[in-house]
Amino acid sequence: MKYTTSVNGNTYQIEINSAHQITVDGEIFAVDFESVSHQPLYSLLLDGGSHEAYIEYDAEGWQVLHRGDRYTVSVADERMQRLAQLGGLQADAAGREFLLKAPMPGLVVSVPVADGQPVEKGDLLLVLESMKMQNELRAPRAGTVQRIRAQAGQSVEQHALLLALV
Amino acid sequence: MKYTTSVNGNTYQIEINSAHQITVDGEIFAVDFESVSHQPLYSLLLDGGSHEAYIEYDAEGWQVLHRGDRYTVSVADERMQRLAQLGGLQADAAGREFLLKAPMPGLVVSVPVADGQPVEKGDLLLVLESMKMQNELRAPRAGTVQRIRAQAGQSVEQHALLLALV
Amino acid sequence: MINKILIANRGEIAVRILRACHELGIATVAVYSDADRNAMHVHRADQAYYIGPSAARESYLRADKILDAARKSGADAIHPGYGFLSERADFASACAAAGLAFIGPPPGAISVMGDKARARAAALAAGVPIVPGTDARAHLSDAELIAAAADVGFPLLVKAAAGGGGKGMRSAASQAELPAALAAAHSEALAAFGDGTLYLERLLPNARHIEVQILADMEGNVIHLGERECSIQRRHQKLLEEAPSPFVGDDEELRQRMGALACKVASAVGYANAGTVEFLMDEDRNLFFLEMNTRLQVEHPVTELVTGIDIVKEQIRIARGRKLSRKQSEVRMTGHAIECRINSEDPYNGFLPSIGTITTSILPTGPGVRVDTGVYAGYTVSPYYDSLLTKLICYGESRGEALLRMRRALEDYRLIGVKTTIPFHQKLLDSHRFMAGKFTTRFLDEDFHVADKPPTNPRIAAILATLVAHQQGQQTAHIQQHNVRDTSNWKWVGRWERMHR
Amino acid sequence: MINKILIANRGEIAVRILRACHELGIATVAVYSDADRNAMHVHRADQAYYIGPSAARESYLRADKILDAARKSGADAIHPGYGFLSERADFASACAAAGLAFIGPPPGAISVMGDKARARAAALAAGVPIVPGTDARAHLSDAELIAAAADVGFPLLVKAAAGGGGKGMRSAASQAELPAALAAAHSEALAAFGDGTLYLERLLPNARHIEVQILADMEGNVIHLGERECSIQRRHQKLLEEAPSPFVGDDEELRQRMGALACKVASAVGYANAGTVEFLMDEDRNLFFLEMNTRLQVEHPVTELVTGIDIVKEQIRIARGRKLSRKQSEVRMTGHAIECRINSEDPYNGFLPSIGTITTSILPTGPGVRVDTGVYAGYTVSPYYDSLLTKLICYGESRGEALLRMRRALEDYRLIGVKTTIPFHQKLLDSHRFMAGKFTTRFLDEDFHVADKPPTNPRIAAILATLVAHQQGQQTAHIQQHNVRDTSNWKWVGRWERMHR
Repeated sequence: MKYTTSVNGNTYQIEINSAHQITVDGEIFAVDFESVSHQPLYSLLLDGGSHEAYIEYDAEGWQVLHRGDRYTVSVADERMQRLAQLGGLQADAAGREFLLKAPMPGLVVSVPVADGQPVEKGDLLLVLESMKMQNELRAPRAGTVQRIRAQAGQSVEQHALLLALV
Repeated sequence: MKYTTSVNGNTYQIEINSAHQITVDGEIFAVDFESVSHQPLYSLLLDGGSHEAYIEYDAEGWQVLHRGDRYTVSVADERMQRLAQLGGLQADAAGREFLLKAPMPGLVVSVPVADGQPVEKGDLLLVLESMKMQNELRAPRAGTVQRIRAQAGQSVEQHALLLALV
Repeated sequence: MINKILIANRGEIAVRILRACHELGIATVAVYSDADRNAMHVHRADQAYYIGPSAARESYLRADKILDAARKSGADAIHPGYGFLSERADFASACAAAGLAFIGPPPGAISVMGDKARARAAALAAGVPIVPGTDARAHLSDAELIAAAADVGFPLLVKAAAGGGGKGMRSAASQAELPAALAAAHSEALAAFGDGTLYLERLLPNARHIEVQILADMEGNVIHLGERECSIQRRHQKLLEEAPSPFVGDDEELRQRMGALACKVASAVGYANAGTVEFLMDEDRNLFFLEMNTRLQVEHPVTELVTGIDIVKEQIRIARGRKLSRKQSEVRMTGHAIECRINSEDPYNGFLPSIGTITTSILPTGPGVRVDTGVYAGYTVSPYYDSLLTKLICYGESRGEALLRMRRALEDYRLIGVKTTIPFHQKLLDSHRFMAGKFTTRFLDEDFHVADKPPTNPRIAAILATLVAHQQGQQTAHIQQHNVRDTSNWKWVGRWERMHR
Repeated sequence: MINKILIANRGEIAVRILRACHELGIATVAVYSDADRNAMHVHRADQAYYIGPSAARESYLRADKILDAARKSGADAIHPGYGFLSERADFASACAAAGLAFIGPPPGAISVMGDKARARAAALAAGVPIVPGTDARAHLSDAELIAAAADVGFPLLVKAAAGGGGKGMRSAASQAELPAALAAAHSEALAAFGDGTLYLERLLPNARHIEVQILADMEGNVIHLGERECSIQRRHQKLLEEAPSPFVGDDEELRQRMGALACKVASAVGYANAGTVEFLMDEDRNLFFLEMNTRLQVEHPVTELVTGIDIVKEQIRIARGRKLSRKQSEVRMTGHAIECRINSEDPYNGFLPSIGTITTSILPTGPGVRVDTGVYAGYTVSPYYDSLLTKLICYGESRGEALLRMRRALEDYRLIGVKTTIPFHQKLLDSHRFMAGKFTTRFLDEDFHVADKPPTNPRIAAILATLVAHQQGQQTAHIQQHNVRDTSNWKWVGRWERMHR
């Protein structure tokens, strides 16, 4: 299987030849790759180097935590690549709304935005009190606020929908 | 459910009244009992006391490791008690043969007993080399050696039958 | 006599105190809320009593339930730890009334130091300079505070009169920022302490936050154990502490002068037991009294490592009415110690708290590494209490060795299940300004960002992510073989959804 | 220059050495066998090379494969740890020939000390008394050894000429016991070292096993770091060590005399790097040279804790050609340290080794506790290597504090999945003779049994077992509800089988 993988503005062509061999941008490497303790913790031996990393998938892509560095990596296989080139996936993904959900149970302290209000990336959307702290939830991108489901003084459960950004 | 439980020569009548209450020799206690990390590690809160113990079942009974003390406990419920009183279980259990199995993979160094040989409790049955040590496997009770399946120089897998004691 | 101690706390500090008791042969009693039945302090204590629902207000802050547990368990002393009831004079008095030794200062000393205005007055009377500010006792309204602000001078800090630990604290650079700062501090103070009273304090430019650990016995002997550097703060929350302070360095005269001032403040209020006097130190090494924390401090281990004194054991010793085990001349700081607070927060996402079940915990160990923790694999981090999971403390013969050891320990630590501040500390320890010891209390908020430096190995990250993505795609295919019915686009849709959820 | 070190070892000691390298900024190379792909030392190193099948003879003992890995990885030095190739003069020579620094003594010193007869001659020449015995160089046959036994005197020890670590060692109280002891020692020595040569040594009554840690640089400077008490042995295997020795106590003259003798022995063979001179000390404090271990010792951490010197870092420093970092006058022992070896062995069943996957590992931490380990939850203990899982090391201001801290740490440790020696150590620390420091090398074998004392809380054990049995019975019933087909006696039979398997 061939993959196109991007991280921090760099793109790599990676092919998985077998369980023990990969090709990266035309160069062949022997690999030994295992998960540790059945956790999302992985050990990679590549070209003599020993690498341990914590890897999970979230809304932004593959999150790789390796020696204190956090990388957000996007991995696309051949079919996804082709679809993306046809314009199907990309357009859809860009046009999707962002749903702000409660990252933990807590008390809504304030909602300093109104329905229909345009916001910039980084603008404050909501303040949630939890673990004895006031946590500011901010806009991950520019958009328009819609469907506000939370109000000041309200207790919310984890993953509760707070508002949408379109 | 009522149980008769013996440990170190003491016998206790224990009744489980509910998930949170037991009776021990007529005395009622509130209990809070949970397993820790889904392991055979248990936390018991009883009468204010906090007790953590490692508990597993083996050939000799329930093994309880609590604050550095190891207890071998036998627990019988009402039906088992009744059967035992009828003589069925006890006789059968006493008459069963003991199978000496390899506790780990290793190399048999010597088998200083012969088929049909009577042995006392504690007599040496076999020497197994493993983890860079010579381990002496001894008779857990008196009996007669039968069906020797191992000989000096032989490699054995874990749990391989080495000999029987009848 | 103290033969059984009830620990009115939870988390790493409850475990820390339990350990000191066990080593002294003193029986221990834990208390726990609904959320904490399987907390480590409950498992490790000799006895454990339930004190109510998860919210601290209904359990760990309920003096009546704690005193009731003490009575039932037959405890003869209470150790309050930090936070919760530790700085409540009424609780200390209630313990005494119930015939229990309170392992902390006398109620009078807590009262004075708990009221920022009286504390400042006490420090001034003892000849210790204070930072300009308003009188917290005055209970000024927002309007009055806004009026007083010009006299205090900008930049300034809005602080909670009942505060501590950076809670209910906000800074304002100008008159324009003040109303918002007051509003935020007010609501946070109310939530944290049940008291929204605020006061103002001048913010000194380029200041260091340096504190002195003191010990006082009931005969009036007071000694200090040297200073701790606490300037590494994010929004007034300490994240890393060291002893000694690299700013004080080997200026032994300054250290002893600062220590003597701290002892003077403590003596002035009739202090006994362990306490901490916090100072601000400006660029010219002028000292200003900030406040006194009348309890065990989160960061006490760095002092323990450089002095060899077990502060919790000393607290118990003092509460037993014994004399201090050492004279001032017998206290010596050797080497260097650093503490990193490992919180369940996401440093790559505004330090947002993170909850969940810890699935893996491989601790860093080996020479010079101390871990104070209350969590283990299988433990669930709840949203009810503060986010401190573990304190990682490293010792070295020099600051350099301690730093290198801490880098090694942070890299060795595997804590999976919640997001933690481990990567933040790794980045901080790589910062040249931090390494050089050249930082003030504003360093984290103004000059340091966790994602500043480009990561060093994007190719390895790309390969790792690709291998995991490939493996999971393979697993999807594998699962599908067992579910032969709905074939067609299932695999494809599954991956697409994973891509976009 | 040393910029990259290959660690020719595994387990806790490989991890210990990796940590020292990381803290010094030196790159690290691990080697691993089939059984060790997921060992901690592989995960923690910068590089890792596969060197063969699980059996040590085909991997960790293969000098050629290790030198090949060093060449491929670009390492410029090799640290051998303990065991495996650490005391093989030919390996040290091969490293030098390959242009690699060997982090250990020169081959000549290893040779002399590796041959017990030459070692004894060297000690005698340096003016250090030796224990009466036969010449190991003579390669005596069993018959010759039996003939020589009367001259040596009973009781005596049969020892392997190539031996160490208690392997290939047996005692005989009389002529009658000798043949069996010879046979057992012969086969064990052959298995452990590939060399069955034996010699005899008088067994001193009521002797202590006390050893001295030395450091020597390449300029001929030799210092000692005080003694370690190692008399707590089961069949010549050390299980617990302390520093200082409670027998030496505060007899500083004896300590310095013993240290000076150790330095003299080291100088006599042109020693460099870290080493340990082992002595027997009889009731009258007479010293007899036993042997010199020309490598890092398992129990080195107790010396590190009382002297503050990182012995592994010193080893690397010496191998880099630097002078010792301290003069003898700058070495000071402060406080007391104890090490418990946590082995995967069942102390309630003749210390039978135990293998399996570790499912839970909650480490004891907090003040004064050091853990050196190579295992973690999820790691599988294999039958291929020795059974040492973890070294638990506790420091205290006094022996009393260190003992109490170790009791606390042992109780805090939760290691599930294999049987361990933790309960053995808990019992040992409760023994009055141990507490009083009144024991000899025969103590464990003759006067101590782990199941001696009646357990303290049988009622709680009964309740715990009953609750688990009840719960599991309930679970069986619960499972059965989902398998409605084969009902009848299933539950009953299941329980009966569980009772008797």
